[in-house]
Amino acid sequence: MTSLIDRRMGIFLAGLFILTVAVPVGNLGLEDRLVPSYVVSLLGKYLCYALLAVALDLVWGYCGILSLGHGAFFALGGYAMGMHLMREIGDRGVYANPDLPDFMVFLNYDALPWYWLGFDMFWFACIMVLLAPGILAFVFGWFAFRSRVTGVYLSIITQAMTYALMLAFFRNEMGFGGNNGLTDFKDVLGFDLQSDATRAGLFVLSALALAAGLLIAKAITNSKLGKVLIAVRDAESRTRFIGYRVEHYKLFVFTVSAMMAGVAGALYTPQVGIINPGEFSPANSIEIVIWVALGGRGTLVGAALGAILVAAAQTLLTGWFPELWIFALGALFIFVTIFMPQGVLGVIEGTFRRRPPTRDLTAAREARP
Amino acid sequence: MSIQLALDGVTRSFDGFKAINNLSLTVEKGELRAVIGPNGAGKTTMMDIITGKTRPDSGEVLWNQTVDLTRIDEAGSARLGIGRKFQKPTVFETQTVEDNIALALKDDRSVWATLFHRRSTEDTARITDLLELVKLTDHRTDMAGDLSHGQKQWLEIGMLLAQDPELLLVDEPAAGMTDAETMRTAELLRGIAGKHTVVVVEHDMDFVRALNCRVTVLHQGHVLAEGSLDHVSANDEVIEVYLGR
Amino acid sequence: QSGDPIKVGILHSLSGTMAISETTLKDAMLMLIEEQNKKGGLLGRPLEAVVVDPASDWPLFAEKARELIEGEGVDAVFGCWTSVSRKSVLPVFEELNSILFYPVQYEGEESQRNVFYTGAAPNQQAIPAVDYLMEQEGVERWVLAGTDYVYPRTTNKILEAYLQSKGVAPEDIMINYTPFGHSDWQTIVSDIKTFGSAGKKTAVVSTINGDANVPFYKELGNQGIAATDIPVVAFSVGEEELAGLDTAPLVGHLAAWNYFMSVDTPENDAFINTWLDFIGDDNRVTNDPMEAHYIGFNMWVEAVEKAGTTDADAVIDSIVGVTVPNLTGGMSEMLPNHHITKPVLVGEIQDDGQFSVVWETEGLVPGDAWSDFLPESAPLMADWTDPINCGNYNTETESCGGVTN
Amino acid sequence: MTCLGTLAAAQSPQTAPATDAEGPTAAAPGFEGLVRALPDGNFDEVEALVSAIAETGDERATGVLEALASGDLHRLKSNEAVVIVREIGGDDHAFDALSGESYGEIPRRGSSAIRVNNSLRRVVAAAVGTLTLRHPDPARRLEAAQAAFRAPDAAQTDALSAALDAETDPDVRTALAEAVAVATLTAGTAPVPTQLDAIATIAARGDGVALSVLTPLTGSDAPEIASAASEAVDRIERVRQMWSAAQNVWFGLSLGSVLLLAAIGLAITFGVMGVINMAHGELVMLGAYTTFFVQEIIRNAAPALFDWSLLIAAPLAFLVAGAMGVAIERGCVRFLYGRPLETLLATWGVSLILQQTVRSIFGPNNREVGNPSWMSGAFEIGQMTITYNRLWILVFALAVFAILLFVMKRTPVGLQMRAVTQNRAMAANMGIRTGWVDAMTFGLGAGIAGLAGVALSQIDNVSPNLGQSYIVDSFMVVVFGGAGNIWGTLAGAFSIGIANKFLEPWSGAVLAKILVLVFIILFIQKRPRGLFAVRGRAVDG
Amino acid sequence: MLRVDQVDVHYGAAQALRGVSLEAEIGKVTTVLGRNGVGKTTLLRAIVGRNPVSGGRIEWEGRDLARIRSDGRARGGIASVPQGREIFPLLTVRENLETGFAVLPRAQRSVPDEVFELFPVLRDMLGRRGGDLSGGQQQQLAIGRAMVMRPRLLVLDEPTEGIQPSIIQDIGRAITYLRDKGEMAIVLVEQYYDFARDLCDSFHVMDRGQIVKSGTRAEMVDDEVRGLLTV
Ligand SMILES: Nc1ncnc2c1ncn2[C@@H]1O[C@H](COP(=O)(O)OP(=O)(O)OP(=O)(O)O)[C@@H](O)[C@H]1O
Ligand SMILES: Nc1ncnc2c1ncn2[C@@H]1O[C@H](COP(=O)(O)OP(=O)(O)OP(=O)(O)O)[C@@H](O)[C@H]1O
Ligand SMILES: NC(N)=O
Ligand SMILES: [Mg+2]
Ligand SMILES: [Mg+2]
Repeated sequence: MTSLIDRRMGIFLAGLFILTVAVPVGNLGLEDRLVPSYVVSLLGKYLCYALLAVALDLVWGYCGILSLGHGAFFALGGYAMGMHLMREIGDRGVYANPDLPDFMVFLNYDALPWYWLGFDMFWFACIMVLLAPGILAFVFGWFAFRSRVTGVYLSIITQAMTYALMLAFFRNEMGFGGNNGLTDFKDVLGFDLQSDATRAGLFVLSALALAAGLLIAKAITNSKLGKVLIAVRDAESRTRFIGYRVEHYKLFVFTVSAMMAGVAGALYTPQVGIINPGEFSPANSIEIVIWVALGGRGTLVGAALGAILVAAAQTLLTGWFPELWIFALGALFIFVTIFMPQGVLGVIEGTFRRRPPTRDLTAAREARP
Repeated sequence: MSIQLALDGVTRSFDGFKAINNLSLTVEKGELRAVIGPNGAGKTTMMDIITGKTRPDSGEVLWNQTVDLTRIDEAGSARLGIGRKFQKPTVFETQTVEDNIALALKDDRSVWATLFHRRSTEDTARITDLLELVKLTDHRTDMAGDLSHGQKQWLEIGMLLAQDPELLLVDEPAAGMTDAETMRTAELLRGIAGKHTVVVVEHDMDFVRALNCRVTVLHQGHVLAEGSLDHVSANDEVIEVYLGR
Repeated sequence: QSGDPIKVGILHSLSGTMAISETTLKDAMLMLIEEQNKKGGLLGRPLEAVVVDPASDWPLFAEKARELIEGEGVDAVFGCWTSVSRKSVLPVFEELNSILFYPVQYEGEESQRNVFYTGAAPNQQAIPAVDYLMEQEGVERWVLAGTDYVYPRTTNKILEAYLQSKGVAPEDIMINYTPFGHSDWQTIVSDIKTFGSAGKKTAVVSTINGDANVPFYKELGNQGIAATDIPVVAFSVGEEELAGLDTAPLVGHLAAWNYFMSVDTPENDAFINTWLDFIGDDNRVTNDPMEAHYIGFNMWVEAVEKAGTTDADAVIDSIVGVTVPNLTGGMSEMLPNHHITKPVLVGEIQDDGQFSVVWETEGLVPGDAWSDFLPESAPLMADWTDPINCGNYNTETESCGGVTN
Repeated sequence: MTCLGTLAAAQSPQTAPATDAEGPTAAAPGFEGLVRALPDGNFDEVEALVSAIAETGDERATGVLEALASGDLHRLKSNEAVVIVREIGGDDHAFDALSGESYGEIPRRGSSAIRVNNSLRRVVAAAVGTLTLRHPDPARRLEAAQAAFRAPDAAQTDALSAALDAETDPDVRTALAEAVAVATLTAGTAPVPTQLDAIATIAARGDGVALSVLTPLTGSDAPEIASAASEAVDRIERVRQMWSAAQNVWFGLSLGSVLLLAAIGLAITFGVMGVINMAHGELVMLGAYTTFFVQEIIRNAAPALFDWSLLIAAPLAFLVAGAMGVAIERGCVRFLYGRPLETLLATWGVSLILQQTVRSIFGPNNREVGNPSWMSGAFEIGQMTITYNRLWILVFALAVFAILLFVMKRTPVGLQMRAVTQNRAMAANMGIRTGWVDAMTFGLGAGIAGLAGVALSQIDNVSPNLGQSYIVDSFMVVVFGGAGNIWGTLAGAFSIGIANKFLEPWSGAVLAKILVLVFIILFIQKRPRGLFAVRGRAVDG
Repeated sequence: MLRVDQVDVHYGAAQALRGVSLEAEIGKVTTVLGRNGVGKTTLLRAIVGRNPVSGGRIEWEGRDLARIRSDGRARGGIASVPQGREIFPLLTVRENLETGFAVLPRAQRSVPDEVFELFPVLRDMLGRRGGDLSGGQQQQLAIGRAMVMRPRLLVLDEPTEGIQPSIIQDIGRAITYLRDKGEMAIVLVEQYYDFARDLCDSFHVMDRGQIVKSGTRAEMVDDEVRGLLTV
């Protein structure tokens, strides 16, 4: 059994650690800020994306479940946190209603809907951050895996799931603020969300969450269960014949992964200041897949790297070449797939060691509709 | 001796074609049984039915005279103690030969158990023994996908043995093996019979002869003849549809 | 002109679903800035546009806003289209104390110190249009059709309250929402037809959003709903949207805006000519949000000149009361509630893709941040001048909304 | 509103009008005076003028009024003449409304149109109607009768009755009879039996218009009339219910045909080849832009060919999108066989680039693609409205489907396509040129996407976002139907379409969409490989 | 005539063939024998163009095959029955057979009668999907499919695997028949020693990627060869 922190993981975590120390220090510690405040939140956002990518890589890279709906879990986590932040606004909203968020006052709600109850308590929101995506994943997975929905069929129904949720959350009747979502947050646990210290704090928390996510994912994939997952990925039916209840294994990782995505969403919301149904859009979920593919599927660290790379490229290019950046991004995707079949990480490591080509055979098998 | 497996009046058709037709068959505990029959006679389908991969249209399949196997899925049958080697070798291609065996080792198959599983020294020893037995020691750390066809056959046999099942369903184990290896396989199976129940499908008559056991001939989804190899080979119909002149 | 350039941020989506509407506004801003530089810049310094692409991604709007203000150091930002993008950037402008000019008609119920709303509030578009239909067309039965998001919902809520206050029975109001980008309108158009065949003059008030309009009007045309039978008045359909349509079957359907390209004034002629020159394509059109940017930009310029600095606080103080010509022949004023005065025009679609104005308000209508037709917001008002200095001042409790502690 | 007069004054401040500014009632001018007064009146005044013009019975009246209604009646800025503007060869030419004399080409903004609004248009239509009730052309008479029906005017009852007596054409007779009936009922002064007859006449129409006439009568003071009317209303409502179910089926089929078109190319690239082609939507978009391009050329070069534009565009769109498909396949997809999931990444990149390229070339806005005349308008079967564009799209979708099915199942190329995608290496060993076949397969799927674009341009936006709005639905249809089965795509598209259209009236469009998605998710539990699943050993190995 | 000359094949870093040479003549059956994993399949795959060779030369009818891809080789008259059958699972039996038409001129596009004579079961199952057939039926289909191509070089990788005894005899007769027609060269990889011995004109025994013994049928000494096949 390989150790939890192999070379690749070690280097990445070390880099993450340096960043975690350097960024807040650069932002807060020095008189003339080396790191502008907005960069702190920006980096924090990247780390949330990275955690989300790790979550997807766990199910896709190791278990062959190509979820095109992981954005939904992320968004649910984000909404759970957003609901708490809305409740924390209290009577500081525009209509000064102590209980109801502004959009509810405006839509003539008399009282909070039952599903908003409890979100005034931080601990409750934290539990919901895990439970909301977790339960959705569990129920969805329970049915889908038991019915042996696999391959593209599974991918497309996960897409249908997030798409349906998007449409539902767009509806004002749902009680989640419709298209505008939840926004205008003031503070969390009494810390002003617009203060630099809170930002730095959230950034550090995101880094810790990413590190924890990576280690948990690594622990899972390193265990015998990880091998079973790979077996499921490569030859699901064969795995059944030696007595593994494939659906239980899938359900386990799918749920764990969804919860991880939920945590990513929960950290994302206060850092970007808004959560809205756009996060449920199928295109968002596809983008997550793209981060993972670009970084290197089935490598965890690569997935995190891919997310950070794409997000950073988007930030930089939209500013540098607002009219051309899409071309650059598109070209990047094409280039990486054709010339870096193992993803960015594969190229970085390829300089040191070669990997067997059989990986491709299995990808072929599992994607055949 | 008690009955390990009993098929009674099993029928299964595909688009109107009866692949298994009112098939009845019993296998005793510890017995070694060879099943032969023409291509398309339904041998593999029969195994599919026993292992829960295919549901019969009608008929009953009883395990130890109590459990109805038609209601149990693949994993369930494996957990009852039914192990299977496939006609077309299927192994976990992106995992090492060693891990393939390790995955098959008899153990608690629950999610939590595998998550917190640590490989014991006995496990390692058993893997080593099995690899030795199937002559894949040299390939221990190779990816299973890189093995040759015959090596995959052996690996599957290794995985089957690792499961330590009560009943072994072995579909064409000798295909693609040299004559010497074929004989060795026969010996191996004979060795484990008794403690385990073994059902073997083969077309190689030398192999079947070497098994020296009761033979069932399937034809068009039902039993055409049953008895010793000499007995069934003397059957005209068996010669006609299967052995050739 | 000399000295460091004054940077102006342009925050409009150039890719993604909103590019269809927002790209033009980016170009309009570039044109306005270029024109201003030709006139010698501002405070003797040149203006420099900083364009970014928030890519129709709402959180990205906030991120880009931050980047513009903190990273690029712009002095004012012109941008956003959808309400959610505006909501997304609001906290950023508040925190970093910068200035945003928002050029699109919206649902109201908001007034923020750092934001200037140069598009129409509901009282500057929806209500006058309904008045027109009631009085000129004798409409008694109403279909309120919209895309399912906050602007249509709010507008329809206000209209529903307003219509009922005018004695329209609830069963004479049909409300219908569709998803973004809805493209199969067969059922709804046929429902409208049925609803309209009850013997009372019926009209459709459409708050259907951008992309969904083309298939909607195509279906209207093909199912033969003529404007003379059931007129449709739209609040989000302008020249730009019509450019994608064969308007012949749609002649007579209406839109309410504060500006139409067809308005015959010297200012508008000059604006159109400059625009066509700038963009180098004689077939391009102008539209209402462009005019809003025109007004907003000129107000900002004047306020900066008045204040003698681009400093946000100074400009926020000096801009209230600034009056600049709009393109329809009047003078628009920035009000203390950060909305502006605008004329309301009702236009009928022509077969050349333009609107012909059939009605307009007598004077300019001041934008109302808080609707008088919604019970919760009726007592609220916004006034960013002393002594009130509040975006949601409750005239009953005489306190400033959120800040009770 | 009180501001109308002010507005009119404000809008025409240029010069004093040629005739009396106080309006037409001040003097009693003849036809010419009335026409000259048109530009200066406010809407109410112009309505009065229109009626007066009609009453003169002048033979030029119809032409002038029709020009007024269509917005072609202008006043020249140069000499203030009232003119009719006609477009000749792309330029505006003015002709005097009274003399017919030509003023030649006029510059942009050289004239101002006399403004009309909807209520004025209705008045004009009614006025023109009375003028044309005796027109020699039965089609014009029919129009006139229908116009009279739509704008019932008790004062016209006699004129209509007279026209009815003289009428010989049966269709026009029916229309006239209905017009008389509705005028009678509007007046409400006729004896009860006459009114009951009128109710019967209207009820015989049995449609929504009849309802709209009869419903108000159910509250009539006269009990016989009220009961006759409500009886008729009930009867009509019952019949309408059946028709509305039929209408829903039609809407469903029509939505299904759009889904089918959008998805069917994907049934090849994704269903058969297993390439997750995220650029599929953009290929559809290319087809739509090809249509736009063709129409643009036709508009400028040969407007007479406009009705042929789609027939010209279809093969071109197939070629353009197909060529792009071949380029995508040769340029990137072919390096990715064996790892098809990564095609998602590459084709996503392609889709971004295509979208932005189109945005750069054609601009981000919607482009106008017109319906040819044979695709405009609607006809009625009973009480179902069937629009021509939807009908042709359905026919087109089925035709494309049939051709595709034939190619895939009945031609050697189709066989090779399937063989290659099932086992590329073995296919090569069988002597099949896999590279060529791959390119052709992908090109075929792409070309069909282009054809879909031609059809979609008729009902939807032609903008760079066009493709994005169909991609999710397309994948859904292919998978729901059962990937790899072209029949499945057909069945999937139509069942989703019909389900959607039956839910929509009941739940609203948003909820209907959500319910359909939930239904798909649940359905897949029941049939994990879609509606037309390929089953058996062949798939689960 | 096929000439394999000093061919090396690598899988990544591992070498699977080392300087393998053999010849196969028209009208002759050349067999290759060897234990599991010695490189037999690798050799055949190199001949049909599935594995790139890293050294040496393969020549068919005087032409170097190095630059010719699989489909070109097939059109040059090379047909193969691969190990593992490689039936197109979703094509029907008929369609599987018809994939062989790709190399034929239009006039010759028919399934030769001998295919159905040899494997009557295929005629009964023309409409069934290839993937649904039993293992042995698939093997028969794979051989039939190669025969449709009317090849001049037929490469068979363990063609008797999974086939019932009576049909093995038929296959043997068929191979003899095809050889005796004198139109094709046949390369046969077999583990079934008696079968190989009865058919072959010449034999090669492989071990660890090399040919360790070759000769004509007459030179084939049972015990010696069998010895090489056991460990
Ligand atoms: N899913 C299916 N659809 C159609 N026919 C099937 C299916 N599965 C099996 N068959 C048919 O059922 C028959 C029995 O197949 P089976 O694989 O059980 O034969 P077998 O006895 O194992 O033959 P072999 O010795 O060749 O392996 C065959 O004729 C096969 O074509
Ligand atoms: N794709 C591959 N990648 C790496 N090594 C491979 C690959 N395929 C085969 N090998 C190795 O090459 C060697 C030769 O394999 P090959 O398949 O040619 O054997 P074979 O003689 O045909 O055996 P069998 O009788 O079992 O079919 C084996 O040791 C095998 O492990
Ligand atoms: N504010 C709008 N139109 O979204
Ligand atoms: Mg079998
Ligand atoms: Mg081999």
